Amino acid sequence: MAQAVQASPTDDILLDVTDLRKSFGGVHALSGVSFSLKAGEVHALVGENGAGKSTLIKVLTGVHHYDAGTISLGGAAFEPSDPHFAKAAGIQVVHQEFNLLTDLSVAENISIEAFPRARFGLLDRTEMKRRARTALDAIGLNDVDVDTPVSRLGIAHRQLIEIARALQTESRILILDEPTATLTERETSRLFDIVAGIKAKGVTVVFVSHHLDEVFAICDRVTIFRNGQTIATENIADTSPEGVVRHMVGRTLSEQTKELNDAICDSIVLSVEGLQTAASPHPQGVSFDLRQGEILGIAGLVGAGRTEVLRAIFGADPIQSGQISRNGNRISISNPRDAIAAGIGFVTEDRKDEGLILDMDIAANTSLVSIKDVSVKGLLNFAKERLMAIQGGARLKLKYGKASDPASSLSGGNQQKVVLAKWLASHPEILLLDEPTRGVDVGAKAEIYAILKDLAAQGMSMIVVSSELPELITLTDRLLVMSEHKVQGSLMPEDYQQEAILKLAYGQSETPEGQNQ
Amino acid sequence: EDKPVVGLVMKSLANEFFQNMMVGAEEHAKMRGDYTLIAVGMQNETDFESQINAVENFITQGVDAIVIAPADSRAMVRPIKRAMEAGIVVVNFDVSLDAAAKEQQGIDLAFVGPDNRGGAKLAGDALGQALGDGGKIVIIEGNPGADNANERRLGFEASVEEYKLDLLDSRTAHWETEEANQVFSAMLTAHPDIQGVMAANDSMAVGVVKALEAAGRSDIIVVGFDNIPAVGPMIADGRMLATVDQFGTRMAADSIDLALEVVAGGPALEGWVKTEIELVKGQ
Amino acid sequence: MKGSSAFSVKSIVNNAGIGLALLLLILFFSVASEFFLSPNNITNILTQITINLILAVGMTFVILIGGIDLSVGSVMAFAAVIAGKAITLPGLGTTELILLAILAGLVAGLICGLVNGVISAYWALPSFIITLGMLNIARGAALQVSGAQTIYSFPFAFEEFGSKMVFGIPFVFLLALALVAIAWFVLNRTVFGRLIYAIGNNEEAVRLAGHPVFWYKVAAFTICGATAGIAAIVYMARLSIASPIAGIGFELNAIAAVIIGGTSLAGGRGSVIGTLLGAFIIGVLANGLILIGLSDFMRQMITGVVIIIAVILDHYRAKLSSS
Amino acid sequence: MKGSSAFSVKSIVNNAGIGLALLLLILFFSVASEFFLSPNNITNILTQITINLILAVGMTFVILIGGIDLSVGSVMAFAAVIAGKAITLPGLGTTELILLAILAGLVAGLICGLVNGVISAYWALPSFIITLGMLNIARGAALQVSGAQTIYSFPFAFEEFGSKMVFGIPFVFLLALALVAIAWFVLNRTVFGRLIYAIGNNEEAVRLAGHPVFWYKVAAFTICGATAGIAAIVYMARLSIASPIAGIGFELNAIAAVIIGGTSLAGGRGSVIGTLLGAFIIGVLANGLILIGLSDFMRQMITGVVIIIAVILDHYRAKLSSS
Ligand SMILES: Nc1ncnc2c1ncn2[C@@H]1O[C@H](COP(=O)(O)OP(=O)(O)OP(=O)(O)O)[C@@H](O)[C@H]1O
Ligand SMILES: Nc1ncnc2c1ncn2[C@@H]1O[C@H](COP(=O)(O)OP(=O)(O)OP(=O)(O)O)[C@@H](O)[C@H]1O
Ligand SMILES: [Mg+2]
Ligand SMILES: [Mg+2]
Repeated sequence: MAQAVQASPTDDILLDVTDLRKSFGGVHALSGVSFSLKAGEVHALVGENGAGKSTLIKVLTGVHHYDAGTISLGGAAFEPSDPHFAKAAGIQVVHQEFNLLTDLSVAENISIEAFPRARFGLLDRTEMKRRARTALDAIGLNDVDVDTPVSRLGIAHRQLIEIARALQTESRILILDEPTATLTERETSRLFDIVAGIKAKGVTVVFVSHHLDEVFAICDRVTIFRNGQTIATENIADTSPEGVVRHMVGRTLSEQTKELNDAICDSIVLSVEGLQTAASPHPQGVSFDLRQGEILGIAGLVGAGRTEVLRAIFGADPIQSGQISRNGNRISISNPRDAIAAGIGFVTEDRKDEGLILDMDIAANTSLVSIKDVSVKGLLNFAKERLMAIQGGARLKLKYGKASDPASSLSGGNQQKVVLAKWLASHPEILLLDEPTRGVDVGAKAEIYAILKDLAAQGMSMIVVSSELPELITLTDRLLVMSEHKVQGSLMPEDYQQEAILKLAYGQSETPEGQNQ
Repeated sequence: EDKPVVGLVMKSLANEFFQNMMVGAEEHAKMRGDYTLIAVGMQNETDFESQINAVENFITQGVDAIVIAPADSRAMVRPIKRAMEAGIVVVNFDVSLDAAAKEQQGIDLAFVGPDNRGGAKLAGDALGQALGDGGKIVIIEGNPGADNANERRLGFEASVEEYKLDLLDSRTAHWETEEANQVFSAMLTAHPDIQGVMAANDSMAVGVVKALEAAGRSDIIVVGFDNIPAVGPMIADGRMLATVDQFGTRMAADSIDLALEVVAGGPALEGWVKTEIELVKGQ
Repeated sequence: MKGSSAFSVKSIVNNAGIGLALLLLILFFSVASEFFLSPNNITNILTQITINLILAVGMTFVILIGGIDLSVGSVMAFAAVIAGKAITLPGLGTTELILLAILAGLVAGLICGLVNGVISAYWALPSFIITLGMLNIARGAALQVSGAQTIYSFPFAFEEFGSKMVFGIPFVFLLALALVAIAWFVLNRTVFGRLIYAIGNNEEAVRLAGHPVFWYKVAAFTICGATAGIAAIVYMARLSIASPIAGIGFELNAIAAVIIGGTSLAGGRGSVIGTLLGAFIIGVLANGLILIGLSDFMRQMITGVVIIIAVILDHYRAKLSSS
Repeated sequence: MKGSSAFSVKSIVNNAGIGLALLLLILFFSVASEFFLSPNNITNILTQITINLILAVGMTFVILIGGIDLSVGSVMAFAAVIAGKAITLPGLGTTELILLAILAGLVAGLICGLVNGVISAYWALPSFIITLGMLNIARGAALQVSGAQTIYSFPFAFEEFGSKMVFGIPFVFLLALALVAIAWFVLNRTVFGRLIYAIGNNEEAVRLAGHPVFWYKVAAFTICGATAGIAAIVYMARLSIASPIAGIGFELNAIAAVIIGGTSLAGGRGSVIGTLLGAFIIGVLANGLILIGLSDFMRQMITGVVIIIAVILDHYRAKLSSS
């Protein structure tokens, strides 16, 4: 983690927001938000899922129009009417949900806001690629070719490209909405170095995160949201993580403790041997066993191939070679249907493209996998479906209006909870989770951990891929560390130390090859 | 093989009138046995390009004669000129090339075919006689812009003039049964006092007859054009008064005969070689 | 938001946004022509929209999954020719003939739809091209089978069902309405319908939820083919002929009804109630413009203008109702 | 992967995936007919695909932004009628007349495209419906302006340009090829072109990046209208007439060329090189099937089958080349 940045903000107020209000139909997303940005500071926005952080950002950047309140920028009234207006005023943003052009190349995505033009409106491609290369190198993506179409990249790479794009343009204010949700330590610390760099140049940064350690590492001040209102703004130096959480949720959270799971049976429910996919370069493939009631974690750096393994097991992508056994019997999984029939569920990392049907309502999303449970002879039972959604929502502390609201109206973290609810409702025996708490707030995260542990205690087995080491450390009973598409090592809870995990993740072998099980 | 090759350029063979004509030509070719027939149709009524393409393809293949029913009396003049310049005998049948266009391109070409306008007038006259002075009628036109649609409309209008009929409305139904049915239903609503209908082809006449049946009107007289088999029963039982037969089955075959005579060294055709038309009426 | 889940009455009204434009049209024509609201003319309109409505119901399924079917007009002609051949077979009783013809037409349409669906879903090919291919195949086949001849002379009982009236409403229109009702029920109340919407919205998410996307897509195209078969039967009964060149351009009308009705060409959003209203807009417009005595060419231009204005109006209504 | 960024020769080859199907077609016809590869016939094919190719180039822009333009056939007829009226004006010199006609046709097409673009982009309405409206408006206007009469008798110099040959290649085809080259350049080398792709990919993202999406969409439709104007001029020069009923159904052929060429109807993916090959497939097929002497109905059926097989083949080629 990057060291705290020296506080050097001035006391000039750059942006001032007072009593801002915004509602969507009956939902009051912002009901009285006031905060101010001092020129040159790094300012954190924190709050539970659905508290209104992203909505504020969308208002400031001209995506949404606000209902009431005042905004002033540099002392003058500021009414951002569209994204272009806000950009022209020097506000750059990385939104929480991706806005990439997946069929275009990385270089084009990075330059989209201001393509380098030669004469006559021609695109200066050499310059475009050069800029993209520089931008990628700056953010540590040395291994990504600028000509690659974005559709070939995993979710973390996409996030980094969004950030690289925002950094392309000189700006007065840079807003980052949960930029670290999918990043591993390596990328996060690189991002923090960059933030420190631009701060030194006098740029003001707004930073949204559910990771308070990050907030305390790089921010000067923090504004806390609750239910569409700003509760307090505090100097980081004068507060503590506990204090911030208390403001956020209105109470203190109990410390997460690591308890050993004694419900793990010896029976192996899933065994993977020599699993190879189109992308994996190693002939020996990936092998491991999963026992009943066990929560197996997979750690690794971005692009290490973790998602690949889960997708292959679930039949989402074709397997090149290798065997999968369920309860000791070899099974063949050629599509997700087979996997679900074998009692396997899969929470995907990309909720927008793979997880949710954004236009459909929350209830329909929740019941998508277990639609048989809410229907009789092909006829839907809406009451039952609603109940499923409400129960699933309550369990995961979902913040929503009605079960019949479309999933697109939910905040990012709440959308993630709907994806979880969908798979929990299907009662799988084995659940594969890829970045399960991406964008979920501290409080809800704790609830989710508790639920998952409880399910494990009841005999459900899980494989958790996560970029957050603390998550893997609290949640898992065993940890595989992957690097370069192969399993680099396997750790038991007693050996969980950041250093050891990172060492493996960087490809420095600790356990000899072939002893990964 | 040194049999002469005849390229036959038809209009849309999806139209049963031309389909029957083509079958007639094919049987004719089999019967005579002394020439090779290559026949090409087009995709639809307004697909002028494919006729031009066909003529161009025939020039490429070096056929001895091209026998063509032009989709457009003006568009086909230039390709036909090119064919003639390539030494191919060309016979124009069914629809006459536009005289002014021919003059402009400096070609002289005879026409073998029926008189569409005269035929329509036969049908129109039959209706005029049945209704008498001041009879209220409507016209269902063919595709606007198509030559034979134009000719038939003019023929109908001549009858209207001659018999002092009262033309209430005149609309296109693009040669189609379903559209004629819809268009005529609405016309009938707007003009409940219609006494007679002139349809530019029988497919549309069928649509009109069905509309009359649906409206429970048996007092309105319908005439058509083409004499397709489907109107046979309608004429027999009086649901239609008359239609016009152009003896299309023979038209292409006769034109081929004429072309082969020229290929064999006979004199070039001249003027308008009129083919037979006949009014078909019930008893 | 044009919600995909048209459950409540309110959401039906919302889905059916184009209703306002339809109302204005009807109002205008009632004032402009004394005949427009006459029982006879209403019967005409209902009869005339029947075939387009039937085709549009099937088309709604295909468009909801994000596909398109350009072949319905040709398939209708092919089904009509097949049914026409069946109904004019010698040596069978009238009832048998009629049943046989209905079955033959339905099966012919259904098979064409099945082929469309299997090819476009199996290879994940653009249905625009596949059904354009089928448009040519079915039309060629219709012409080949019939020798380009119009088939006619059907049993009287069969023709009668085309002009039968029930409580002053054409029976064939009631049939079409029944199809709308069934489609509405299937799309809104069944698992099948739910997944049709879901696939149009996010196919990958549905696949990852373990549903056999392939079969749902095939089913949508097959339903569309089957409605083309039904349309063929109605066409035959109504006009007493089976013409191999029937239905040219019908696909555009059917698609227009669906889209004017608010269903998104991208899939996933829309409703069959909207389709019903869309078909009415097209039918009322065609009928009314003749009644007020516009010339053919003006009529064509005004049809274009009104269609555009209708969707613009719908846009504003949707905006109002969402705020 | 049909990459949108057609920079390298390799990626052009990849984009042009349908090339394999085209090659097989050409091979087959060369063997099946001695005339197929004759210089004369090649000239014929080139002339014959010219108009469809010109329309398809404009259509590529519209489809790339995720739209569709059903009006190109009608707009072409309308532009032809306007240009025809202009070129037959009395009292002007030949050169003036020709220039005036070209200008008039181009502007007429361009304005129709502009209207399509402004309406569909401003109100965010489905371009399918807006251009269907324009299809009717332009056709009605063409018939009205011309009084349903074919306009003819153009200056000789004008007609000559329709049949002029340059190095044995029809001049009009070279013109179309030049349009393809320009379109390729614009789409791949200019900022404008990349934003066209970007909008088709993710309109919202482009909007969030601060670009005036509205104007880019309007531009795409306007380009499409302008190519319909150019097609009208070529049509007139080739056929020596301006017919108000020309171009019926041309929109489907143009769209087919674009989609067979691998451009996605959903927008954002594809290339104008693919469009060129798509137009060739359609043209070669039409020409070759006549040469081998198939009956009309068989020809229509086989056309459908070959179109389907071509896209299936392309699917496998794309798969092979991506692995
Ligand atoms: N387009 C929309 N339509 C309807 N409701 C919306 C819309 N966008 C946001 N909301 C609602 O506004 C509230 C605030 O959402 P917002 O996205 O600002 O939360 P957030 O603080 O960013 O949460 P998270 O941490 O989960 O990202 C939520 O209740 C959400 O459901
Ligand atoms: N160096 C690379 N260059 C290009 N593509 C890569 C690279 N590494 C991985 N990929 C691809 O990018 C995707 C990301 O890999 P994957 O998602 O399996 O890794 P991950 O460990 O889950 O990382 P992430 O956190 O990005 O999801 C995969 O499709 C993989 O094939
Ligand atoms: Mg948020
Ligand atoms: Mg991953």
